[in-house]
Amino acid sequence: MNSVPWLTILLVIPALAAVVVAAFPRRLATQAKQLTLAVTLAVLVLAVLATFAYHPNRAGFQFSQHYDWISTFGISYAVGVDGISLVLILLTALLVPVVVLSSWDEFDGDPQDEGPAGGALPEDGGLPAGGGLPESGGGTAVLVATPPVRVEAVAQAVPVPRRSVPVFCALLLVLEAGLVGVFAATDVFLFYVFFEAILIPMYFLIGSFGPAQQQAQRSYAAVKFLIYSLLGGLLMLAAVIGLYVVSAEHLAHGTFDFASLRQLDITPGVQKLLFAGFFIAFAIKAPLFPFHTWLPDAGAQAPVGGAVLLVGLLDKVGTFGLIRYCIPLFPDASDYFAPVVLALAVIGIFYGALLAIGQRDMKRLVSYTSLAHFGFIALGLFAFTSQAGTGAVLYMVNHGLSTGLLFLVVGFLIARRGTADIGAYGGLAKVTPVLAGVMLIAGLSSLALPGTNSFVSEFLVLVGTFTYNKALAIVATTGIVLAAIYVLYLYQRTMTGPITHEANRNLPDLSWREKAVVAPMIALIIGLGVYPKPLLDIIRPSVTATYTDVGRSDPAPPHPVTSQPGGRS
Amino acid sequence: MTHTPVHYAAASGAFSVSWLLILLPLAGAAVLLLGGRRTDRFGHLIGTLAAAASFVVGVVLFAAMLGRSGDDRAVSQHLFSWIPVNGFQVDVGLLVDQLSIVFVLLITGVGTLIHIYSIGYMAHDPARRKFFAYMNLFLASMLLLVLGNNFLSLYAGWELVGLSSYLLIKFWEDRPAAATAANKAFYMNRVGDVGLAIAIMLMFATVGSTSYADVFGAAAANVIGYGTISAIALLLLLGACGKSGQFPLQAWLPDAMEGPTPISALIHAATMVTAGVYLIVRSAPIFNETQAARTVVVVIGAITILLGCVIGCAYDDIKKVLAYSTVSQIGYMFLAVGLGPAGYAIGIMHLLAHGFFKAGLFLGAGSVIHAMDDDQDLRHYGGLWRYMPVTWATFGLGFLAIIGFPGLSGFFTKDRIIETAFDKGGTSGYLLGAVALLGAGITAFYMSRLFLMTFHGRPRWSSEGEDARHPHESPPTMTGPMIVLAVGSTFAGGLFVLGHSMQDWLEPVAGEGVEGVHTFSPIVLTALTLVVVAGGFAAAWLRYQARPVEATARPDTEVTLVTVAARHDLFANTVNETIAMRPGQFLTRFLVWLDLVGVDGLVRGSAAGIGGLSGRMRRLQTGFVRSYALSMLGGAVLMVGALLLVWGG
Amino acid sequence: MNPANYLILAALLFTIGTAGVLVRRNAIVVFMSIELMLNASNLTLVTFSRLHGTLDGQVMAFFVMVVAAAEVVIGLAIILSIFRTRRSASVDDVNLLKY
Amino acid sequence: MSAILLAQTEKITPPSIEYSSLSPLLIVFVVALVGVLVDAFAERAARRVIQPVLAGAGFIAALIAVALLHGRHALLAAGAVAIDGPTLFMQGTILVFALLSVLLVAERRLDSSGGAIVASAAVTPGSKGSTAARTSADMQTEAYPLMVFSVTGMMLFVASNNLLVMFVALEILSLPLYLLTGLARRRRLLSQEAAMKYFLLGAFSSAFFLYGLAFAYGYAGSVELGKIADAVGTTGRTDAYLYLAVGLIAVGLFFKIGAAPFHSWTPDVYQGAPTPVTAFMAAGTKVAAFGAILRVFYIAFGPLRWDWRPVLWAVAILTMVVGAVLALTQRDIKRMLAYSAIAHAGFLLVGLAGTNTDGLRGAMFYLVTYGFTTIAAFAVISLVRTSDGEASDLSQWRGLGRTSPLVAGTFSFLLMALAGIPLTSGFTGKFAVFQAAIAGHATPLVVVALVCSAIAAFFYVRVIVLMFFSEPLAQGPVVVTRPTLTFATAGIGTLATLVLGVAPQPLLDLANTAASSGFVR
Repeated sequence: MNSVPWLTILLVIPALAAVVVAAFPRRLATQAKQLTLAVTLAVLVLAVLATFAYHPNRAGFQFSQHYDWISTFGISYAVGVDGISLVLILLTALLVPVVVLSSWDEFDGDPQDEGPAGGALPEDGGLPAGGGLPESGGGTAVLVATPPVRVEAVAQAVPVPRRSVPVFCALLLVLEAGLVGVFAATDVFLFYVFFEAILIPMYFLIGSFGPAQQQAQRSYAAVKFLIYSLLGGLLMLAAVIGLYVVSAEHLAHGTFDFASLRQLDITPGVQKLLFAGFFIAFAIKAPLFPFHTWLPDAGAQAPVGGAVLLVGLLDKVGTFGLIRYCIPLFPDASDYFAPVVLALAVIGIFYGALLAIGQRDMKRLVSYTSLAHFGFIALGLFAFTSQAGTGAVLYMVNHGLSTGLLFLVVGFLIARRGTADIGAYGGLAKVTPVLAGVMLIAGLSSLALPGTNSFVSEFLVLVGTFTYNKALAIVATTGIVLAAIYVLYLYQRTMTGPITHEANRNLPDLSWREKAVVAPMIALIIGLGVYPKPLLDIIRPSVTATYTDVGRSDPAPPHPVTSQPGGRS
Repeated sequence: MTHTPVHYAAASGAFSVSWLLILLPLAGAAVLLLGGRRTDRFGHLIGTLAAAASFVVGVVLFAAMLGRSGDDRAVSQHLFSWIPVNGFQVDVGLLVDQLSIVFVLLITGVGTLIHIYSIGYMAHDPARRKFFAYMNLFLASMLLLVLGNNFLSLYAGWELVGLSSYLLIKFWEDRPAAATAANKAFYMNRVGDVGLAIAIMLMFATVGSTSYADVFGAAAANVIGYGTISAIALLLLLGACGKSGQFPLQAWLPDAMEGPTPISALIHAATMVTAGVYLIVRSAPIFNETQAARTVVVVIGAITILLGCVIGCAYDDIKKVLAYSTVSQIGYMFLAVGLGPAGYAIGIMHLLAHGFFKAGLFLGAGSVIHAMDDDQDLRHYGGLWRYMPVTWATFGLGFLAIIGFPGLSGFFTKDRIIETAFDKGGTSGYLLGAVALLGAGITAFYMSRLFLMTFHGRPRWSSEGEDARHPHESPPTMTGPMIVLAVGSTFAGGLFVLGHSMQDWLEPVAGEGVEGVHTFSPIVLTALTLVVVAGGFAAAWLRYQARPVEATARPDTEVTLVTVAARHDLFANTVNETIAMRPGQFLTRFLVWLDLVGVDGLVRGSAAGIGGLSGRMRRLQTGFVRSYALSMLGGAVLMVGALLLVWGG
Repeated sequence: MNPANYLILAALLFTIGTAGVLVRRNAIVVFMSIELMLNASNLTLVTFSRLHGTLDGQVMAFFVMVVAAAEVVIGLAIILSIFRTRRSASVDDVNLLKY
Repeated sequence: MSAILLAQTEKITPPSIEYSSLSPLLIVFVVALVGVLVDAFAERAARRVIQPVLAGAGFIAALIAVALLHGRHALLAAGAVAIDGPTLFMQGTILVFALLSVLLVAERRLDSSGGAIVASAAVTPGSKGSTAARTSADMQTEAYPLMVFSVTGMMLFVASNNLLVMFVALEILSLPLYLLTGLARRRRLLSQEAAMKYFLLGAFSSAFFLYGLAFAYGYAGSVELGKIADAVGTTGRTDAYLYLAVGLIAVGLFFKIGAAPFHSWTPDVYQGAPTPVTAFMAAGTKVAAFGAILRVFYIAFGPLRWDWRPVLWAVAILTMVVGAVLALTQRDIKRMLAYSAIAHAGFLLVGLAGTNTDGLRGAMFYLVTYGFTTIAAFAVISLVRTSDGEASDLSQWRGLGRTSPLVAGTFSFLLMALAGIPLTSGFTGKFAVFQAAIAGHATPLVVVALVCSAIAAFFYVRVIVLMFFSEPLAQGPVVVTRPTLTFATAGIGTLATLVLGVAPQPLLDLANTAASSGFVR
């Protein structure tokens, strides 16, 4: 069954679909949406099938394909998955259709379509302060006479409705393709290409599909997101090229093939430089404290669907990169920098949580909670124990689900009231009980309540870290109190108490479409909380292998039981 | 050093379906929550049915257990592998043994009764279905807590009961007070949970497993260092304190009374709050190994007893008084189990007895509140016995039980605790005994105060006027459970002590109940206790029965400092706010500012810097050919100069 | 006499030319200064030709003259057109394009 | 004295010239001459047809000749001209770009009044005839022969193996450009000013080049690149002359590629010149100038590389920073692209800093990718117009993505290519040169380059923001839809940008063989 080129299929289908959908005229919006949904669902099915075809305990990459691409630089189109990337591809395949369905009506007949730019100068689109130009374009304007503009010019310049549904769908599909690619790539160059390529659709999602009335903030957020990520990406490019050059020195001919690159034994000094290059890129992407400030802006300005994908998937690329590239390729450097990473992680846990508590904008709040979650993930990855590592990878999936759901719920609220300001809500539990319930479930998953998916991953991370460094684990564990606070405080302010705004008194509860969106998420959140074994069995071997390859093994307990390991009795 | 795990019998016969215990209420909850409004009409019936069914299963299992020989009564059942990651193998499994079955019966039994009671109590609440769903959810979680065969399953149950407690405290969500109380409860519980979680990690790090069998095996084999095992014990204790509202984490429990009264009876009196006691007894093999931890337990117990009693005397809110009495009663249990093997069984006994009478008391209180149009102020009651006789009778029995009236359950269980405390011997023994004794006296005082102010004396309410009250007896659905519980609280204690039945039953779990040398002969001590209790009652009688009670409490300025302090929960909340909340809020605000101005400021600043640089550099492009030429010449000179330098040097 | 002196002379001429470009405003004069620089180069070439005892340098000088002549044509054309527009040959008057 | 002369006159023998190998050059040169004659004799209407066809045909023919010559590796015309891999590669590139530029110049349907080239350059702006000159349908057809001459110069520039030939070529390619710059149909004043600035500064810089040449001659007794290298290599004798030569010649060459601090002409000229000419300059001149630089620094001054490397580093860094930073605050789009051109020159210099074959390959590849992208970009710019010509002011581009998504989308794609986003040729090119640089142990330089490209990305992105995320202006510019030639050019350029980003291997192979065959000497 492995003869089937699963990954290429998963990669090509959305890409082609994107081209097709993009060609749809605006009036065929509905058809575009339907097609997109169908395609993404098909991708989901295929991804699940692929998962069944996958052999968890077989070493190395599976579904591998390898074609030369740019032989001059030893670059090839090489894809393949191990447990780690497979689950993330699954997550991608799941979240995209969910997003499509959740933003189904978002851009139909948007009232703000014809709205003015809100007096926002283009320079607000991120032009650095101080870049103002008193004398534009030199004295040209003075000397060259400017007769009145011709009439047809005016006629043609009338603004058309600003949000095209087909384009939105196309962007989602491109994003999906890019994400599959980034997780499936086994050629460092290919990975880098996708790593950068996925920025563009997300950039447009934020920039042109964010909150309609906040044009200036949207552009600012989009540009900030792009440039920030780009900066990281370019530093990584230096490291990528450096890696190539190093490989060229070690091997006969330079290569980007991951498998052969991890065979190199690079001198520690060089490792540190290359690690730094990769790490900064991933730390910005993830994001880890203190490279996070783009996230709240982007999270708040992206359309809800975009925010789900941004926080649920794009940011995973960073943490994925840490375990896929940083640790296996630069083991010595990973050791050397581990304290720094762990410190940043723990800081992030508390920093993110406290800032989340302090937010008044729901989308920003959720973004900050993610910062805390990424702290946990990074902590797990750099504790170098199979438990923590497995937990961290599982955490990536779970965070996608729980935070994804949280963003969706917030989106539903915004769709009803048109604002993300927490102060505008309150007492909704009576008006929209289902919505409230869903938000609570999402929140509970976010605070890692046992029985929800996140608990498994968070506890694995903590227990794994504990065997590696007790102090760190203990400090991190206290973070769960803060998690409880930011979740329940949000719920209290929005859902409980008396209804403070008349506008809230008769908001509609979840529609069937919205229920259909959240149902699978909730099912997974609880299902994976009760029975995470299937995923764990996929993830564990790959993570264990990763750490064994860099010579890390779990510390054995001082007083093991003679009976077989584990709680069976 | 390695060691062999404790052996449990494999599940067979009735035990192979013990998971029904949890599944039934869980299914109930699922049906009610997913069913939505459709199930509104009969939701409460489904919920009650689920609870009752679970209780039946419990009884069956109990019978089956009786049928087994002593040493394979502890049955462990592996259900499925939960979190398997290499060395870390956690299963979902059940351990039905003498200890857990007792709890199962208590939980499902009292639970069922309170379900029935709620049918009447919540009759007029539009969200009754949800209420029953949550109660079922609670039963399931609580049963998971007591039935789990490893610490992680216990932890799961532990947090899930926290969740259901949260849900039920804020059941009337539109009351801000309720929502706040619920959050407070969850936060403080989470603090305790941190301790429990870390304890589990430490176990895994030490033994490589979290199952009772392995951990207790290791503990019994005495291979774990004293420091480590004490740490584990203390961390467990932190968890226990959080859940059981023990000092210093007691502040949430009184606030939790914002929830509907049946909840106060079920969760915040009979079952959940006693989970801490269960945890300690369950972890007896660990606590046996560390005197240090046990000392801390008794100290906490002792402190909490007094704290609870003292505050209990000051409140006029009937439920708050009962809440603080719960706090102090659980203090007794902690004191008992803190005494080690001598006290485990006694602690459990008191726990069960308390389960009955406190539940009974709360239900009675509920019925009173119901009758008085949701007025909870003792000072607005009085002389109610005439109007609600059943309530008066059942409540009275519960009251007698708690103050330890001879023959009723409290009399047996509490006296045994006092006795054991003295028997501990040494100064500490006397100290603890004295505290327990004093506690008994004060308990007698405030409970009598409560009882008298509620049912006796002249009514402080009027049957006409704008806030007219028409107290009436509650419907049978409510009185029925009250009667059952009254009966329970009357005889339970007796049954337990009769021929050490309870002690022997729990012996495999709690260990040999060593009969220490008596400091005082039991007779003397009993007499002494009775005198103290009588004193307490007399004081209350003189103060609240002989003299009329003011309809409004005196302002703080006219009462003693002790009373003021007691009225303010001994400033527990003030402390919490000053050491945790305020700094937290400040820190949060500061960080928000820092993130905006500092971290992000750096980012924006650098962007602005480059922009500014660009703005200034543009000026160099003056548009004058000659200045361009000059820059070229300059460049040329520099380049040639540099090269010549290279050549020269 | 020492041919090195010719080099120095050439260097001086080149410098003068450069200075002229920088200080003079009239486009024509600026252009003449550039021509002066070219001729300084020519002188250098010829001198080196003498030093090396080969003709190449002198031949090159011819090439340069031809090129310079072509340059003059183009240059004058441009300057003239500007002059006709602005009635001024000052290079400082033409700075619409800047920043 | 006279004796010597006599002695030598006897020795002089006419050098043998392999005309076949020079055919590309000769074809283009002849076409140029014919073009002049056509202009002299054919009448107005006819010229506008004949000239572009002639020029185009000539370029294609030359291109074929180049193709036929591939693999040749020889010094011709007594060592004056070198035909080798790099030469042919770059001659081919220049011809392709020239072809595309001719299409742009020949465009007549940009707006009501003809193409981008003025009807008669002689008419004074503001005078009576000026409006007529602006609106009249015809153009100064001399533009075509001038372009062809310039192409001749470029092709000779990259082929010249002799500093003197190089100087002559430099002038042949520059002088026509000076004139072309002044031929803009609209904004005559700016056009003339640009021409004058370009001319004066160009002449100024070539004077430096010439003086350097003189010193090179003084040092080596010859201006043949190979001989100079030998002089350094064999004798090992180094004196001030040599270093003066390196410095002064570098000035001349750096001026042509617009490297800081010799860049000041670039923005003004790019802005003032007619857009097709700007495109031609940006693409063609860069190739030619870099061809020359590569040749001079790899052959003549190759042995000295450890001495001039530091200077090259300094210039590269300065160039990148100036280009990237200054572009941030530009308002005129052509001016912005000019600064971006400066930044790209810096990136190319980074490739050179590797001073290895990889660098040569990388640079050549980069030149191709950059040329295509930039020509396409200028083509698109010439499409977006207001009533007084191109909408050059950035603020006029607001909301273009809403009014005409196709053009805006294409332009965004080109900008991303210039920014170096993967899957565009810009990224592959950057990768090629940076790889060479790191392999050549110039890693710090690469890091600077990458930071600069991050800064640069900012202003490309800003344009995208403008076009897509802001509301259109009430009286925004119009995208003229008629000009087929311009569309064709833009299309070809964009297509090349895409293809070279996705499947660069063939071109890389070409560049590789060309580079690895190395310079003939």
